[in-house]
Amino acid sequence: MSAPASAAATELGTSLKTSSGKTFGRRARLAFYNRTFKAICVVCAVFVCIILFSILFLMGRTGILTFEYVSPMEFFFSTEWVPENEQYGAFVFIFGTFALTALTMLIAMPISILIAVFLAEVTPPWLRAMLRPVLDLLVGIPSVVYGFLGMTLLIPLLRDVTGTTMGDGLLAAAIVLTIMVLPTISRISDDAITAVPKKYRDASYALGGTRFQTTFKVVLPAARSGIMYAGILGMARAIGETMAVVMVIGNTPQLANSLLKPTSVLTSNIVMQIANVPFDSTWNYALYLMGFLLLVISLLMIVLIRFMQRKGVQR
Amino acid sequence: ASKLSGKIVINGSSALLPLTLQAAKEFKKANPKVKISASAAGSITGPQSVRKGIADIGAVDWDASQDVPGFKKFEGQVAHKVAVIPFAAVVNKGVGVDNLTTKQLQDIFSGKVKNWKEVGGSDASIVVVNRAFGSGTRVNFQMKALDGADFMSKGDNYKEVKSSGDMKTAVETTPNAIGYMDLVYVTSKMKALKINDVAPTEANVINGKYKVWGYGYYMTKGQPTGATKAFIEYIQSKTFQNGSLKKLKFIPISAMK
Amino acid sequence: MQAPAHTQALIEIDKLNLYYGTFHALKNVSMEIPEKAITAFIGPSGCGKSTLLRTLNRMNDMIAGTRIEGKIAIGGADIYSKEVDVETLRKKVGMVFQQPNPFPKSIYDNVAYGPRLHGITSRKQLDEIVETSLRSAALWEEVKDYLKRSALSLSGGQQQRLCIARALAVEPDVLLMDEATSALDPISTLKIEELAQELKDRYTIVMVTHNMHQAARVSNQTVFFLNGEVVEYAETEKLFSTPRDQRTEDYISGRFG
Amino acid sequence: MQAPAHTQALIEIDKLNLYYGTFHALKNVSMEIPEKAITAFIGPSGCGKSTLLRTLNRMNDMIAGTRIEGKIAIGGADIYSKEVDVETLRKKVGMVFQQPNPFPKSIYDNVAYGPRLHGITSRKQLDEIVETSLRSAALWEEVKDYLKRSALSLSGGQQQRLCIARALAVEPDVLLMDEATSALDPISTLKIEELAQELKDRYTIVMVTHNMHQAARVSNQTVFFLNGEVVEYAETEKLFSTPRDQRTEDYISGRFG
Amino acid sequence: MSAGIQKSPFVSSRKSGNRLKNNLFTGLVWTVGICTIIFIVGLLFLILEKGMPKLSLDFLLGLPDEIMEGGGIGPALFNSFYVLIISLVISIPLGMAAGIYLAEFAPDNKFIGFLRVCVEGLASVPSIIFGLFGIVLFVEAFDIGLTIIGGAVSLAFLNLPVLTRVTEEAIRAVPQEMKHASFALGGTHLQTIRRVLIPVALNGIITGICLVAGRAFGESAVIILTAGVTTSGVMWDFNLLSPGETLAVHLWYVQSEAIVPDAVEIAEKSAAVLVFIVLLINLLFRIPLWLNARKMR
Ligand SMILES: Nc1ncnc2c1ncn2[C@@H]1O[C@H](COP(=O)(O)OP(=O)(O)OP(=O)(O)O)[C@@H](O)[C@H]1O
Ligand SMILES: Nc1ncnc2c1ncn2[C@@H]1O[C@H](COP(=O)(O)OP(=O)(O)OP(=O)(O)O)[C@@H](O)[C@H]1O
Ligand SMILES: [Mg+2]
Ligand SMILES: [Mg+2]
Ligand SMILES: O=P([O-])([O-])[O-]
Repeated sequence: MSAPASAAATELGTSLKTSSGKTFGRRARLAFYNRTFKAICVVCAVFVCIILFSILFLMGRTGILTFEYVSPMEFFFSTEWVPENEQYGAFVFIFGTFALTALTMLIAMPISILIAVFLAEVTPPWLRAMLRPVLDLLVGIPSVVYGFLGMTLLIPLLRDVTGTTMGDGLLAAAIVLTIMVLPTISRISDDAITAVPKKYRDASYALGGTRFQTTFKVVLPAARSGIMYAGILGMARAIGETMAVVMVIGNTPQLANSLLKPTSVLTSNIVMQIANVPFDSTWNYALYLMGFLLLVISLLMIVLIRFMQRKGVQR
Repeated sequence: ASKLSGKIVINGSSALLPLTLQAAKEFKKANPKVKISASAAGSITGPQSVRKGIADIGAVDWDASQDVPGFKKFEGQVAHKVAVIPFAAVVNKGVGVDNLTTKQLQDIFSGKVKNWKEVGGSDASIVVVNRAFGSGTRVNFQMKALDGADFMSKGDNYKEVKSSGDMKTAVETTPNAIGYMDLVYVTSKMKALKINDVAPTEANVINGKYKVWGYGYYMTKGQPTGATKAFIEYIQSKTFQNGSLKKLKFIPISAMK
Repeated sequence: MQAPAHTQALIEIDKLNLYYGTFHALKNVSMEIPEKAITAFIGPSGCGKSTLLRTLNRMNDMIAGTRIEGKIAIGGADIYSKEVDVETLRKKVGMVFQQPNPFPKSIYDNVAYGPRLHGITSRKQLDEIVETSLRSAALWEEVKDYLKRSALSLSGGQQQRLCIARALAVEPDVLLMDEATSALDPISTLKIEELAQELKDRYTIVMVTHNMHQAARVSNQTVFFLNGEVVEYAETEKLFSTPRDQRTEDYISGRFG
Repeated sequence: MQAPAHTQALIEIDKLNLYYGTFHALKNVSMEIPEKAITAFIGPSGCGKSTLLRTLNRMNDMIAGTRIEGKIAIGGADIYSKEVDVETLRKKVGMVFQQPNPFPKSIYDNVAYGPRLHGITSRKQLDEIVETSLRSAALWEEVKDYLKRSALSLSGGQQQRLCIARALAVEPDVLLMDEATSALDPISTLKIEELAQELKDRYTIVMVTHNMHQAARVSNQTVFFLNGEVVEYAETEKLFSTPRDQRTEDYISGRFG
Repeated sequence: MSAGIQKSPFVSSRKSGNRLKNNLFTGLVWTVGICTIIFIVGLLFLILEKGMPKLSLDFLLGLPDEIMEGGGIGPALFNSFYVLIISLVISIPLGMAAGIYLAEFAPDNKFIGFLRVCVEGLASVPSIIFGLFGIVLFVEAFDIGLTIIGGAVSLAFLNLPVLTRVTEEAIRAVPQEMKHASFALGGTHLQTIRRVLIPVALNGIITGICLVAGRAFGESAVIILTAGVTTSGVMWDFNLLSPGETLAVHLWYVQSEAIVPDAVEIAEKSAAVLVFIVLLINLLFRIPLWLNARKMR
């Protein structure tokens, strides 16, 4: 069926094969680079995993020893944290961590998204170019400075406004954390919103949509996955932040049934105590277990957010 | 310069850190080949790091070769006194009380007394600021000012702080607050209390009237050798004790009988 | 240049100049666009067809650095005057773009988007609008059972008809189509051309097209642009059979460039 | 079905089946594509034209879940065999996409991208390639003073011509064009068609088009697809004047669908 | 004139609804935006105002002092840069390569999805735990004591997860057409990544690097545990095994334990220097973006 191929065609055919052609050296080199690069990427990814799992292992290995002395029931559900008396109930901290994270996200998300909308949709370009680096700057302010400002400015302010005697507690911590995660969430959301194709906006404006409608009905839903991811990173930062939280939360192991009552969360309790307890004590094991738990909790929250997101898309 | 060389790692109490840093600076000037790195987390970290072999000297605010409340002794470690540290109970400037008895202090820090008017002040809730468990300052204060009585651990007007600096800030900025700290940290923005009518002054410590003080220790694994030994000798020397140590407002060990 | 004697003019453009920064994109454009008829804009790439189209519903407001001189009146009202509400203008002057751009929502939500913007919330009313609009856009039969499916799962031709349905759902008076069929296969194109023919009884349609056959087939009036200027505008038959300008003739006979 | 008696075959496709997951997109396709000629693929939307085109330079390797059976040989070499270097294949078999997809780089860098990939770094040589390619794509005159400007600032039509220039810059033997002119105005289209006519003396061209006039005007051989099958392939004149299959006749006379 | 449309048909009849909401929304966004600007400027002013005027070269380059007033931050400042640069040199290539793997090479299966969640989770691990990990690794396993290299590597680990995920997201956001265009020209995967994907994704990646660099510069817990609270006491000590107190640690130390009379002033000045330098770092990382944008004129 096939007609005999011309000389040029045959030459083309043979040049396709790796083992021929005068550019062979270069092609082989490129192919080698390509393979090497992929291998490097794999190695790096594996390396990141190794760090991840070593940390999990480090915390898990020590943490699990807790259960030789303390029943899981007590650890997870008791509110009595008096290690001097061999009472290791971590419920207060677990609850505090959830409450603090939720409260922080509740304050930080709307504000961050508005800032992101401000940056991506509303501001003139020159202001945008100035604001982005300045916002990033907030990340670089050391947590001790935030903590110090929280202690010396925010808490007295809260005391004056609310009339409590102390002012330390979840609210103060959530406000400080909000400021700390604001740039992370708003800058990444900003990028996500900017990446929404212009054609969606055009379509909405052409139908007579106002900016408000276009932003809320088209742009934000289209950027949802990026905003969610910004939220996750922000939340991760909020969960893991220690130095500033420790200075404003009060560090008292009691259940936070009020926003203005000194309490404690997993991270703050870990930093307060981990340098001050004997290495081979149940107390130390319990602190490691709390570190492990922290990671588990943030993984759970991330999975939950992703799950909600996926459900959102299906509709 | 001396021929001494080697590496000294110091870890432990943060309250002794300024002292260690200053001594290290001077020691390195005389012995440029010696490397000294210091870090601080909490007193207990000192002897623990020594035991693990990751530090040569463990700075600690109590004698870790003996049992103290909450902590077992560390076998095989030698304690070297390096300084005398006085402690003071302090209150916010606005508190109208100047003097408390040991009993009153115990009641306040255990949460039995909740209002300043019960100890002679105005009608206001007492805010208790405490150091976290494991702090050398806390161990000393508990042993010497509270006679070993327990602290409270919960309460609406109770909080714990992580360092002397945080304690300072908290007492300065919180109305009706009470706390305690090394005498050297006391500033003019707070008030140091008399305890049992004795003012916390250096003179009262030396003449034995003021009881709330302790030694700062360096722990080593067995008897120290080489650079470590030389460093400890330097810090205990008259030159350092009567020079820089005094300037840092610690009290030389030789002053105590 | 002279307007073709046709029906009443709905849109009057008078000495319009448009600048993108310093670039003079539309030069002294004047024309009248008749009501309930199809007007086609033709001309080589970059001659300003899309630009003029966008001035009619003020979509160019959103392009920074755009400056406009001259006047555009729709139904006698100057659409660049202060008192004009841009959203209402855009509701009355619908637009379909070159690339189909359905929202990443369901088919139903795409069509209902416009009516919802303008305050219609009743489910029944929306259902009705969605059905009517999809029928008008000749898409109803194909999608009526999949209204909840993502609009992005439709083929290109279906997506474009969906965009037309979406534009019709807000009941515009004018429909602007910017090369709305250039991304489509002949069958979809044919459907959309037929659709345009039907719609012109009720709407005023302005379409930009690259396809001269399409302009000849579909439109009542044709405007030929070159470098931002109107070279010729006339009834379609006249323009294609006896063009007055040499450049027009060159262009439509493909001898151009 | 029978191959048109024509010149020598450069590309031989033999019993090709392609599946997207479980979807059977190409069904038992066999054909020969002659060297130095233009072959047009026509057929309704979704019939598999783009899919077949992509198999020719193995761009479908990148679509997960694609499975291929059968054989494609170019110049006698089985392009799906192990020893074929995919990058060389793609260099020799250039492609222009339906949507203009310039990189967000300058015009110059867009065209120079391919040559740089393949190791040309000399500025002079690159300048030359850029100019020649842009001239070939009928874009040089319009952009020669703005070579440093972003390619994204060009109009859609210009962008597509830029993409053609970019493909020509690596000097392919075969040029695949997937509805490459559907976004162009008639003049640019004409230019590209003329260009294709010129290029076919040196290149083998395969073009997908929706425009039957284009296929009739430009191509030497035309293949008509329906639902993933080749219904008819023949010399263009023959196919358009005396189609053998009823479905072909329906389609080209616009009576289809 | 047309009879179908009355005079001035575009003055909205529903004056209240949409317009009002839109104006409220625009107002709200502007308010939040301006409040943010005021807040940030206020915060910066608060931090810079106290410290900035008192800054001197002596302070920036001088050695710290435990007893006398007038100590400097020279070695700590130097260490800050040194540690930051080393940690970035380690974490940027590692994080980007891992991100590229996840975005470009990784199969789309459950395990990789799980991994992605894990990497995000790792971003939430408190820095102190990375510090403990650093101790286990460098002080206990390698037995090199408290060193600059130990601190820098631990810091790099801390930043890896964020960098990895930011890179992955940025590269995923690059339109497929770009990738296809490059492949169709015969580009290898590596060439495509290097010449198209990374340049196009650069904006997002730089955002990530800025966030991470700022955090690294201000981080104290990790450094205290792995690099110590001392410096070697001399300026320009490049030895990787020297103790590596950074400026943020010095700030923490001065604020929480130091006895020097001018501790408050040193803290204020250090904070000002830190913030100022973070600003500089931000600008520095943006230069490639600006150049890029300029080239596109
Ligand atoms: N936002 C803009 N900024 C600057 N110049 C622009 C802008 N949009 C278009 N132009 C320029 O204005 C001229 C007219 O553009 P327009 O898009 O109206 O052309 P067109 O006739 O629609 O072309 P095509 O048929 O390719 O779509 C072109 O030269 C284009 O480069
Ligand atoms: N990545 C994919 N995964 C699954 N199905 C696909 C994919 N790409 C294309 N298809 C399906 O394969 C069939 C052929 O698609 P193809 O893009 O080749 O059509 P086409 O002839 O080029 O159509 P058009 O003229 O609209 O471009 C279509 O039914 C399409 O839905
Ligand atoms: Mg246009
Ligand atoms: Mg196709
Ligand atoms: O010296 P401290 O343990 O109280 O910090």
